[in-house]
Amino acid sequence: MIRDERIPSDELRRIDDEIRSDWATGAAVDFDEAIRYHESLPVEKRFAEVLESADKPLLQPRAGVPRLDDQIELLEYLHGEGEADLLPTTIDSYTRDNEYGKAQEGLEKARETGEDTLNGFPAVNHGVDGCRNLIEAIDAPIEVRHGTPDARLLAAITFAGGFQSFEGGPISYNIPYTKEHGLAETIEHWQFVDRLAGAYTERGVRINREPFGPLTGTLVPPSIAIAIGIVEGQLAATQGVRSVTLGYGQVGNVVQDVAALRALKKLGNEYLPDDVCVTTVFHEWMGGFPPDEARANGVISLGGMTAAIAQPDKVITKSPQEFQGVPTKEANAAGLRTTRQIIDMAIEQNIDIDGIDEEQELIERETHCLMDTILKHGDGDVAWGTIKAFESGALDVPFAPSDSAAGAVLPARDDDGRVRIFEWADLEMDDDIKEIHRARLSQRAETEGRQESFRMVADDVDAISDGKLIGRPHSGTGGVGNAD
Amino acid sequence: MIRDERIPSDELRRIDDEIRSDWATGAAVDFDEAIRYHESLPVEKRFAEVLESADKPLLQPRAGVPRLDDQIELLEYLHGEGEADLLPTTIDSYTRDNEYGKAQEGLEKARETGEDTLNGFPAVNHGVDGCRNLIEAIDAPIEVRHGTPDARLLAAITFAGGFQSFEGGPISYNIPYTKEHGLAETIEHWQFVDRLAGAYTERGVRINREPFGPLTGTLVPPSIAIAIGIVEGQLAATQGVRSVTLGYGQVGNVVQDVAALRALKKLGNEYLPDDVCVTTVFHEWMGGFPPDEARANGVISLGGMTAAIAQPDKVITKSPQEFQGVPTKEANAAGLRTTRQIIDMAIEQNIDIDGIDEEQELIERETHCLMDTILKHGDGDVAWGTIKAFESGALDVPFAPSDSAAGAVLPARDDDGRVRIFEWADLEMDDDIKEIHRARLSQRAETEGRQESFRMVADDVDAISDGKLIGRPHSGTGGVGNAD
Amino acid sequence: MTRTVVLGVIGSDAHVVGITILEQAFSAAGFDVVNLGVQTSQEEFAEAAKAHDAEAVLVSSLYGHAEQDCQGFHDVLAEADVDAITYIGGNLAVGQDDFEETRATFEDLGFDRVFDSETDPEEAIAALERDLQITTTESERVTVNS
Amino acid sequence: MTRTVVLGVIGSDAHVVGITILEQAFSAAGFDVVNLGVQTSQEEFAEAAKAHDAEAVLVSSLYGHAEQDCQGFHDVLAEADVDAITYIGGNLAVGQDDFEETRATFEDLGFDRVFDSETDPEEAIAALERDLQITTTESERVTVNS
Ligand code: B12
Ligand code: B12
Repeated sequence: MIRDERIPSDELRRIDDEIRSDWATGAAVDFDEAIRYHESLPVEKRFAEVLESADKPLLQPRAGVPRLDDQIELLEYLHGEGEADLLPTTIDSYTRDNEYGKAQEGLEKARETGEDTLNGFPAVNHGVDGCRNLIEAIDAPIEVRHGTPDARLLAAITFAGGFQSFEGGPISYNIPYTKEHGLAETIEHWQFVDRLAGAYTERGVRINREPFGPLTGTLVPPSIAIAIGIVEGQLAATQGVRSVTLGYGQVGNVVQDVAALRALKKLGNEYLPDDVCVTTVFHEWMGGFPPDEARANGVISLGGMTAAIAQPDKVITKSPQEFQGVPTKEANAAGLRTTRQIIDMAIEQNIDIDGIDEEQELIERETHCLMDTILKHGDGDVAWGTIKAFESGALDVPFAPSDSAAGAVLPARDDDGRVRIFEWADLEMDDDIKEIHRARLSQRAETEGRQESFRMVADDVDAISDGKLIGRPHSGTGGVGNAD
Repeated sequence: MIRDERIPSDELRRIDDEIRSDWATGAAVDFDEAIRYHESLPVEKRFAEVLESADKPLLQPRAGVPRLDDQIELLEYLHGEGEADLLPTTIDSYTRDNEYGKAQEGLEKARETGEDTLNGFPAVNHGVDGCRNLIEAIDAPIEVRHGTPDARLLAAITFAGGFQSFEGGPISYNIPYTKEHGLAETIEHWQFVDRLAGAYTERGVRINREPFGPLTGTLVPPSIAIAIGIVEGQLAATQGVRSVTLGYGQVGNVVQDVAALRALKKLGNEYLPDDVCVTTVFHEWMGGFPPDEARANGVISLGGMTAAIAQPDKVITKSPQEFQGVPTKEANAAGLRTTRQIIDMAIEQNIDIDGIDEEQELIERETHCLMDTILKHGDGDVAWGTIKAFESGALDVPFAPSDSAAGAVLPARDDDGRVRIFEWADLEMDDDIKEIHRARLSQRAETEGRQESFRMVADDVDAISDGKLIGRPHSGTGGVGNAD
Repeated sequence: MTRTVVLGVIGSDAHVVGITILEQAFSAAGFDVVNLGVQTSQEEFAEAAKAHDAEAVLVSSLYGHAEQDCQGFHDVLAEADVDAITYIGGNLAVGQDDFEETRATFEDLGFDRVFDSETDPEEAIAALERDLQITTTESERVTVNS
Repeated sequence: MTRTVVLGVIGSDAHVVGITILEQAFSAAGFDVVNLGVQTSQEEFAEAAKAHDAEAVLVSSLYGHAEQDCQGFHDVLAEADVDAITYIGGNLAVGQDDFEETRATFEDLGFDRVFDSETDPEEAIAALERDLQITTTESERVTVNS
């Protein structure tokens, strides 16, 4: 039975040896040599230091292409023309499935044809040296971003390759990203990743770990995202991680987003051990984008505006081409600069919005309910409790494709555009909180003169790509009164 | 001596006959026939009705090209692809100077070469029929936007040509737009324009008049803009105008902008006669733009966000190509859609920011000071008082190129980015208000560790195009503290 | 009489929101929807289509690997004796591609219709109703003739 | 010894903010600036340059009619016996033009240097100091030789 306990050193070594034999490039990993390599890196490439010492939100895009030289060029461009503070390397889908053979084929085809036949950078195939070439070429810290349920080999190679930040976690890279992986299995695999990061940390190389906050990106109620982020932070801390960046994806209501980011920081510090440095990352809208770059810029800017008010430590930007497909480097850089401009214009302003404290308190209470039920399900153990709580449905994620989650909870926006829960299914929550949600949603139903239904949820899913925040029925004008 | 009195009918006719002989197309104007023409227009082309009955901010771009068919195509595009609610016809610079001969040359050259040899639509040269072709082709109301000190012939022709909204005024189209026109002269000329609009109004065709609120577009303190708008509204009302849209240009500080728009509406209703329907228009940032479309989209979006909170009746949008030159129609439409998206996402949200009431009160007190001094200068007459107040410098506009204004008052931003007055020169203002400005500015000077000086003003002029709101010295980090 | 359609996301793609919306829309339009969920293999599509005697197979792909994931798909269907109408939709190419090229690629792979991600579920339903109509009429004609 | 430059906005253009900044920057750099303000005619530029024995004439234009407004400008200067360095800067073309074309157009019209609206005052000051240096050195050389 899996528990939230630190993997013993010999066990760490055993697994490490085992997984490194999964693909040829694994053999090149040498931990002690890797520590020396990290020590040789200049301070401006040390992810945790740069992030934790920043005095305003740092911007980071998403980006990954198959070939090394293209990836270098892309990151140089995003650093130069996009003025990104932190850079990413997004891994391709085959690697995420541990299909290194298919990734190799894709990489070779990419090298032959010059085309991007993979949707990301196959870091395992590039191996330790390939990764180091990338790290050396770019004058900024780089994070590995992926979506891999079993990221053990990817971690072993990219850590040795000089990366100092690694996204994901056993829940956040399972529930939204896969169908058949069990939670017990992903927790075990991520305990290894975290333990490896912890091993580097013990030797003075603080690897930053970032749970993937947005989950399915689609109307995720803040407390669900926060609870899962905290659990992943706790699991990582147990394995020795000391730099944790908790994430949250914009829902589009400014008050709720600011409240959520504040709750995230506060609860993160409350639940995680004192020796963990907790930072936060805000993801610009992760759901469906409008099929129009001009409108997409409006969505991106609302994210920037929210970031200026909430001041998270990091912002992950979107590009105006999000709807269509992987963006060109120009569009990616444009998303960065649009975000930068609105943040820099708004951040020195004193913008205190009413109702943030109240919303934050609600989010905190909800999160406490979820954390309590997790611990209760695990008899005090967060790893076991997470598995059991997902099993019972007491913990759930809307639109989860995974068999490990009920995926039965359904969100909908209230009349102010805040994400509430419409269908609770078995999600654990105090009755008075449920009542608050119910009241807010029935107010909306009344405004719109229709019943709460899946139709409302579907309308909300499409709303932002259709140009609105709330999916009102197309007839009536909804909540907007008649101005004079 | 010019006074704020209604032009008698016979005088109206005399001037009308006179100015219509300035250019051949003037002869085609027939007032009674024009009334019938307006009566034949469908309700969706009636500017005042559409604007005054709207239940959320209507969007309007700027646009004008020399040839009629191109102008039709342009407006159709902005209506269709840009989803503009209201359309503009921006007049060329020769027409603004009453150089109809040069405009004719330019128009003919444009017709021959297909190039845009004028920077707008020469409506006088197109004549009544040309204007009507445009009005008939477009299924939305269209406003004449220009910058003409002596717009009498332009008004006579465009009103007869079916336009129902006309921007400008004796101060707002003089002080920022010309050097040598005296205020007495422009007031007299605009009294005619307003009287003509009033004549249409009496016959049931309510011509909407819109003072140009942004003035020089460059760090104009809200109270100065509001006072001048009110004066122009009063002058127009005296001549029989019953639909007045008071304007204001974004300064970029959200609290100050929202406060200013609320003050504008409140004071407009307070100062203008009850039978005048007062609406408001918000101009997205009118000063220098960043030389980068991505960053420009951030500036535009901050304007949209502000509009969503303040909910003016109309928003004049900018395009991402503002910096470079007259925008392509695609860029113009993009500015509209970016604005639309962020407004529509934010407008249903309850966003109450602290401190708006306080700032609004300050703006109102300042405006009262200015209005009082104007009336005092004119012994109770607003027309005469305006002339005298500008002469004495008690009323002034920053960066005014006109010899009729001292142009001595200098604005600078405070530590929160609100526009304050750094150099008062002879501007009339209560001492305690001056003290508030002084305190705010010295707080900024302290943050930056430098003296208040013209250098600070120059830095603020460039700040937004350089990517920030406040022109901090390039070294120090300014007011942003060290976050943990 | 209800008609059965099989729906799923192919390959290792996990974008589930689109098919959730499609499932609801096709059900509301009177179809029996067998939703296989995300990360469905070619074989799973074929088995389900066979087992439920589906009249249409609706394949969704968002993550940009659709072309690789659909290689040989129609052979697998044929081997399993599935003779259903096949549609594919979503974000079918990596990057900012021209949709007409993409359409041609997937028609060449054997799909009866190809939809981009701006498609409203209603359009796909209308198309399917038309296509099934024609098929039915044709097969009825065949029955009558033989 | 200070050096005099004449500055103004040509034609019926009223964009004053740029020359306000330029005036301040050139003054701070030690030049004597004669600022003619906005809406300055060719003749006014020529008269002022003559009257103040200016070493440079700085023309600004933002509103898009610069090309028309500057036709024959250098003839007017020549007629008034003005032999100053001439710069023009601002937004020199209507619409979204390519700057290299614009530069060529205004060089053909006789301007010594053409600046776009991204120009920092410092760049123009540096250029002018260089140009005046060269002119001075040349004229000194001429003096020495003759
Ligand atoms: C939400 C989202 C996610 C969520 C998905 C959560 C979940 N499990 O569902 C998360 C964050 C986990 C995610 C992950 C990834 N994503 Co994603 N994601 C999106 C996003 C923003 C919205 C998708 C969505 O839900 N839309 C709303 C639904 C209602 O619309 P829809 O999916 O388009 O479906 C409609 C239509 O397409 C159509 N349709 C769809 N299928 C079919 C089939 C038929 C037969 C018919 C008729 C119609 C039809 O009808 C549907 C209903 O209206 C899109 C970009 C966008 N569109 O804005 C990117 C996007 C699809 N993702 C992308 C990528 C690359 C990924 C990742 C590979 C990379 C990464 N960054 O981690 C991973 C993939 C993981 C995996 N194994 O699949 C790319 C795909 C690029 C490409 N094709 O070129 C996109 C376009 C973003 C981008 N611009 O880069 N993603
Ligand atoms: C503020 C503004 C206005 C204000 C001007 C107030 C005033 N009296 O000054 C108002 C609102 C009144 C206005 C009016 C008009 N404007 Co205007 N305006 C602007 C805007 C937004 C900013 C200009 C500015 O002040 N910039 C800040 C200063 C510091 O920068 P600058 O002027 O560029 O000057 C710097 C450099 O260019 C350079 N420079 C300038 N001149 C020179 C000369 C030399 C020798 C050198 C070395 C350097 C140099 O150094 C300066 C200092 O750093 C610009 C667009 C933009 N740039 O964002 C449009 C813009 C210049 N305007 C434009 C137009 C068309 C007009 C109007 C004709 C139309 C209208 N809509 O009414 C009228 C013209 C009226 C008239 N008779 O002149 C266009 C010009 C189009 C073109 N060239 O193709 C622009 C580009 C907007 C657009 N995209 O359409 N405008």
